[in-house]
Amino acid sequence: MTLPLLSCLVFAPWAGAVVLTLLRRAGPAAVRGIALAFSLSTLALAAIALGAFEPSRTSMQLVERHSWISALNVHYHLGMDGLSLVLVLLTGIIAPAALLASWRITRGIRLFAALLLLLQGAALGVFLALDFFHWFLFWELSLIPAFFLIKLWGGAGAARAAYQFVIYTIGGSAFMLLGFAALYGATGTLDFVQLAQLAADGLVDQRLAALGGAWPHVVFLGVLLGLAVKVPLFPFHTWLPPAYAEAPTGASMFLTGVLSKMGVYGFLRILWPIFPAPLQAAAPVLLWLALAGVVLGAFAALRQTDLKRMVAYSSLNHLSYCLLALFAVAQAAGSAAPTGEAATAALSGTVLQLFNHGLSAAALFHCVGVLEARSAGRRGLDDFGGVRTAAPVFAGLAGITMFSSLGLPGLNGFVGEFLIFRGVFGLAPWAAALACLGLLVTALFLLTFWQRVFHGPRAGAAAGDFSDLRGVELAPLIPLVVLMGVLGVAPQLLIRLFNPLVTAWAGHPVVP
Amino acid sequence: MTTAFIIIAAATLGTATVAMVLRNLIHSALLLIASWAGIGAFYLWAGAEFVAFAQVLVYVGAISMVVLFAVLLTRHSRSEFAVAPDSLGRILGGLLASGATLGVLIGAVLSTPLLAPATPARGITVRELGGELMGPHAAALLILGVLLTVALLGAVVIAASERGPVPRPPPPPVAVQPPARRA
Amino acid sequence: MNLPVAQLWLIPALPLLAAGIGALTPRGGRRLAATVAIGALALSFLLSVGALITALADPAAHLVHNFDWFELGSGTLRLGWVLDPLTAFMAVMVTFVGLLIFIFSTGYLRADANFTRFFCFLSLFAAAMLGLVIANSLLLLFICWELVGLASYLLIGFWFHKPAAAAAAKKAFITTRIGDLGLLLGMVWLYDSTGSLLFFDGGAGVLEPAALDALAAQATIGGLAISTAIGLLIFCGAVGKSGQFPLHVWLPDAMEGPTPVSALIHAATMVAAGVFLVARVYPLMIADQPLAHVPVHALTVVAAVGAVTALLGAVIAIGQYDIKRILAFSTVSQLGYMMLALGVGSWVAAIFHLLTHAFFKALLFLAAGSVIDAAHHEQDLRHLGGLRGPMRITFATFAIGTMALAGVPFLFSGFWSKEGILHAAHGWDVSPLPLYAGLVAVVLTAFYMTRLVAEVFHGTARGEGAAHAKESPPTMTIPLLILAGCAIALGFLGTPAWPWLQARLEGRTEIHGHSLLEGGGLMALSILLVALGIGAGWALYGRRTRTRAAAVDPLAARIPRIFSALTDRLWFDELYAATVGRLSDGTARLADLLDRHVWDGTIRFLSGLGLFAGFVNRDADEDVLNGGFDAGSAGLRRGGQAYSRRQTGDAHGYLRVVAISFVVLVMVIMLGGGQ
Amino acid sequence: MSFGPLQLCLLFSSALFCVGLMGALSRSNAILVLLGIELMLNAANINFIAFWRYGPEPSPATGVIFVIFAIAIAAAEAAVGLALVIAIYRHQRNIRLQEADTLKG
Repeated sequence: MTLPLLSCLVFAPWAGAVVLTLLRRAGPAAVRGIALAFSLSTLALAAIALGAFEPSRTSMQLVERHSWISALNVHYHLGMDGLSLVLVLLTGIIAPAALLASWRITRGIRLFAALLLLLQGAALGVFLALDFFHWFLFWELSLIPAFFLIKLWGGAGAARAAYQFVIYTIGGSAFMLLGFAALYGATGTLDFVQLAQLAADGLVDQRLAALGGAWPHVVFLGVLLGLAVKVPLFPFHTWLPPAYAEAPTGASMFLTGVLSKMGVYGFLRILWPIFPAPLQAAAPVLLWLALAGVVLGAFAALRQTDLKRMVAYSSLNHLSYCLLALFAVAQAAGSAAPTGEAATAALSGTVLQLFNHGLSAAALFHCVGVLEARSAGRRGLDDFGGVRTAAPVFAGLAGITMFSSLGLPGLNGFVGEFLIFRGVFGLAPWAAALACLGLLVTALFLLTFWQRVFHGPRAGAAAGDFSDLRGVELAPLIPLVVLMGVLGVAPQLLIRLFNPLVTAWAGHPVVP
Repeated sequence: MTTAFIIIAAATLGTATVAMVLRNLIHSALLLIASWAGIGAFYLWAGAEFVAFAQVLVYVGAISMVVLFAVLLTRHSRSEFAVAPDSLGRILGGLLASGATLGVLIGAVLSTPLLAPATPARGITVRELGGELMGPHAAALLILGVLLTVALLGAVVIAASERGPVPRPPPPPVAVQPPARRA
Repeated sequence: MNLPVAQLWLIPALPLLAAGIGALTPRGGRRLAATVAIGALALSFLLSVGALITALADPAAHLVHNFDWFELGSGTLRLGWVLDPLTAFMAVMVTFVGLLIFIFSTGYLRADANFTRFFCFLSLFAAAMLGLVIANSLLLLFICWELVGLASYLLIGFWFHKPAAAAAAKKAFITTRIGDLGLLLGMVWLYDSTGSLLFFDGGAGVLEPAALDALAAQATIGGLAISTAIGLLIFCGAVGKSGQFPLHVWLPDAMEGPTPVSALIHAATMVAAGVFLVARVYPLMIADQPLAHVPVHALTVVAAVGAVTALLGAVIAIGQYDIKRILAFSTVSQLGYMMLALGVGSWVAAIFHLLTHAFFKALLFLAAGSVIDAAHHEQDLRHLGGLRGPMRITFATFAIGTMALAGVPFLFSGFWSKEGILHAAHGWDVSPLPLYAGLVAVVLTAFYMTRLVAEVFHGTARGEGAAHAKESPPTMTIPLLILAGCAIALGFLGTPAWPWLQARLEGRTEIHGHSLLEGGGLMALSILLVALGIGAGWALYGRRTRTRAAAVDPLAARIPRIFSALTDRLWFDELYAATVGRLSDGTARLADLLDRHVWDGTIRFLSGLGLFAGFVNRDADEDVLNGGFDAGSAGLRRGGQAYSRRQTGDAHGYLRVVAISFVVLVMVIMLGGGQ
Repeated sequence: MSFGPLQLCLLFSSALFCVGLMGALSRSNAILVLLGIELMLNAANINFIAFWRYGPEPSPATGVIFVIFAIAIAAAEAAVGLALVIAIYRHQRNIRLQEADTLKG
């Protein structure tokens, strides 16, 4: 029997959390070291998985499948394909970075690190689980540590934001649970692979229709709602700005870098393969919503004066590109026009954008966190000025991050956005044209941020003693910035992992 | 056969009832021991010899001792074995509730058609019982062992008198030498 | 000395390397940073010359080297570079002008604390610009296009502690990005229609007949051919980058950057990239020419925009007081000329003018920089004056640049290239308007340049800075002299009598010259107009020079309202602020309001409904979701208190309840026929 | 109406259960309450044995095993319960159950 690599991946962070819980006497330095080691385990194990992974195979790999609750036909089923691998790698990068960004936290560092590790394990579980039963467990478990991270270490409005975040997402998940309960009643299985196969044979719709009445719609809408809240899809996003803004920096980084990807992952792994026909029917409306997220998200960001809220809205804007591409592909799936190339480009762009947004948004949150740390928690657009004079290295790295976020060619953000635009244009040209507005406004608000905070004479919190980045503050930023540059020049490094997969999806949109 | 049962039942119930009514705790405890012995006799009558032995060992032998110790440990003076009379309301409530329970239980038993088997099940030998316990029920037996250990430890911890940390003797007075002044 | 096309990447790679080294050089390493940057660019220049020799060996060929960038579906996305005379001339021009400006910068920025960073950004710009020039893929071109935009942003905002510089940098980036989005859309459309973005790919490229025929054959919205629509979208990018009307507003503001930057980026190279882009995709732009049913040809739009811009820039330049802004509007106007030339069908005339303009405009900016540096950063011509005496070299070179720009006949390169454009416009059979616009602009150009020279160099010094001005050091004057030489000499490569450059650009090896007397009427007219402009300028400004800074401008005295409108740049900025700016602000406000109240409110309303159904709650005042949540917990707490009152702690009571419940349960089962 | 041995046993256990219940409900002395509960447990054991022996589907050993486990657990319960009684006594100097109501709401 070989090593159950994926189980190790999922449970190593949790083991770290348990270890931290047991070590009551450990000092802060030891706690940080242990937490970082367990957090880095994901990256190490993902590297091993990368070695064992064959990109050319489009089916699930490194599968672990054991009977768990035979009475309910529930299996412990883990598996990895290109999409999962990319997101696992992202988690492996963002989680240690988030921990490093929280290095200076002194209050309750042990609990903080343990919660962050719990969150990491739950996110990995979501990306690797292939049975709804424990997938949903991981999905919901991710909320609990996030709630406590926001509430206990957050800013002034943290309690309210945390409650809103949890209630909103649990509300969405409840509908999803209802949907899956009905789906289980109709098909008798909760295994994603089996469900996708059934859907490919057209049996899911048939059996749901056998439930009669409005059930097929209820099931689809329930699952859709659960995922839409998580991503979030416009207009289910109102929990996001307060939650991201009030969370402590490390948690914001993880929330936007990894947790926000869970929703899009759910769309790709669940909604699209299992409900292709209803999704196609709903796609025109959803396309408008995603477009609204792109454009109005960017405009709303333009209006914010709280830097964290601004970055939070930019997350909404960037993730809406992914959904835009996805819905455009779903809408065109059944049409006769030869859309294969465009669909491939759109889906490649989506996966790339997931990864790229994780890098740049997490780095942006870290930058705002550094500003906060330097100014006793201020993060208003007008609270700073001339930071570039005071802290040139910080300004340089933050600048690269922002340009990556606004899609400057040569940095990572561009390739994903280009592919999304190329794909969406081939499938829904007017949507691509309107979404351009989002690109423009993104540049506008990020440059406004840059100009007001970094340029001009030194003012506000930057007028006094404002030191440049030191030691551990550089640690999370440098790897992220280096990756931005590398992936901007050589996106092939990442694309090769999922290109065969998305090509297969684009051919006949059924996963896996 | 039935006569033996009726005698056993009557003795058991009688001793139990009286034990529940008496005011003297020591008497109550002794009567209960008799009642438990009666139940042991019932087990013998029913052909469960091993259970009967267990009943006698555990209840008549062990629990009775614990009860007596508890009674002895929880009195104020040497002679105070009698408890204060209980309030009438409580007694009436207890009687009512237990009477009603008895009523529905008897009603339930009588109204249920119970199919008597052709032959009573044969008895079980101690060897067979041992095999059962160490075979299919080995895990439960182990857990039970753990439970008993934990209960024992817990009982000790709960019952042990909480003795605070031994107060330290006050430190010997240190002779403080005033700094020598050089004039 | 030949450079094979496969090694063409070295040309941008060397400055890129220099930029990397410059980024890592500490502030103290000024000499190292400058040496590396200049050395790398000098090598690139030599390589470019080698590339030019290779290209001229067979001017009709497009030598390409394509490679895979990443997998996409079953195929790959390919990039590549191309070597043809257009690329080679541009590369030589960029590296040569760039080299001189680099050398000039070592003198101009000798006192700046961020000297090393300046050379890092300059090298980055040179790398991106050269990458743009050699690109054989619209995608690679777009990538470099954005990177030159980035470098421009960084360099305009080089003195970022000045709020005006920071604002100008942002304005430049955003305004050009508006055009870039058009380019992006055109690019994805092109990709979607042809499946490739390579210009030349052995018959499969987008600029080769197969793809062009397909593009021209299909119609799209409004009866346009796809090639027209794509061409117009690509032209949007050129409009933004080259400061064409209506996106010209960023270019004058970009003068907030250091003067060498204005010379290199905002006069010679980057702003000309739009012209280069249209010239590069020219086969696409003219693909719809044979189609009579198309409502508007792409090139007609180009010509119209170019004509309007040429006129507009020249008109506004008349009313400016800042040396660099006058030159900036002049650049706008000249770029309009180039677009006009492209639009009327003569891309070689446009490229010829691009090349000559690069030299003489760089010369003008550097000479202006020399003046500004000598006059202690005084840029307002009302406070200058009388610099002819102390700054002889600067004056002489500035005068040569002025004459080249104004189109003083025969000796100066600007004359020949401008003649080419006017000639082409004359031959355009769609409309005579571009020709008229060009001719009017000739007068205006001569007029405002004469005004500039008269105000700055003649008369008496009217400010502290000008009074103490001394000639600049040799690091600055030597590049001026070299550029002045080129501003004269370059014209002789493309005279109508011996149009060597035009022939090579068009891929011909033989040269068909013709007598200067052919079309001599037009030439005579334009010479007359130049004389008119110079004469009018001299009459107004040269005969009686300004004596004090506060004196009213002679032209303003005659036409005060028009002149103040020109000084205010015809209120374009105000217009945009009132329309586009307002609209964007309003949309942002709306999006924010929608978010805070409508969407959030809806959700709160729904959750409120749910709570209302659960338990009536009168205290949900502040906001429904959270207030409701609080009230919900309060309700739970009250219920809990009620229940906890039942927790009497009386074990008998509990047991009694259990017993009675048991009795009730059994009775229910028995009486309810539970068996 | 004649009673089979099963009915007899069940009636016996019911009666014993109710005696225990009565004691547990009406006495205020904690030790007696515990003893009442022990009686109720014993009544349940009697039922197990009765069904094992005379039940409709006699089975080899299940009832016996169950009773053995129940006795063991009852022993544990008695030990812990009486220890609690002693702890209560130490705390409030008597063992009147109605006074041990510190946990009331």
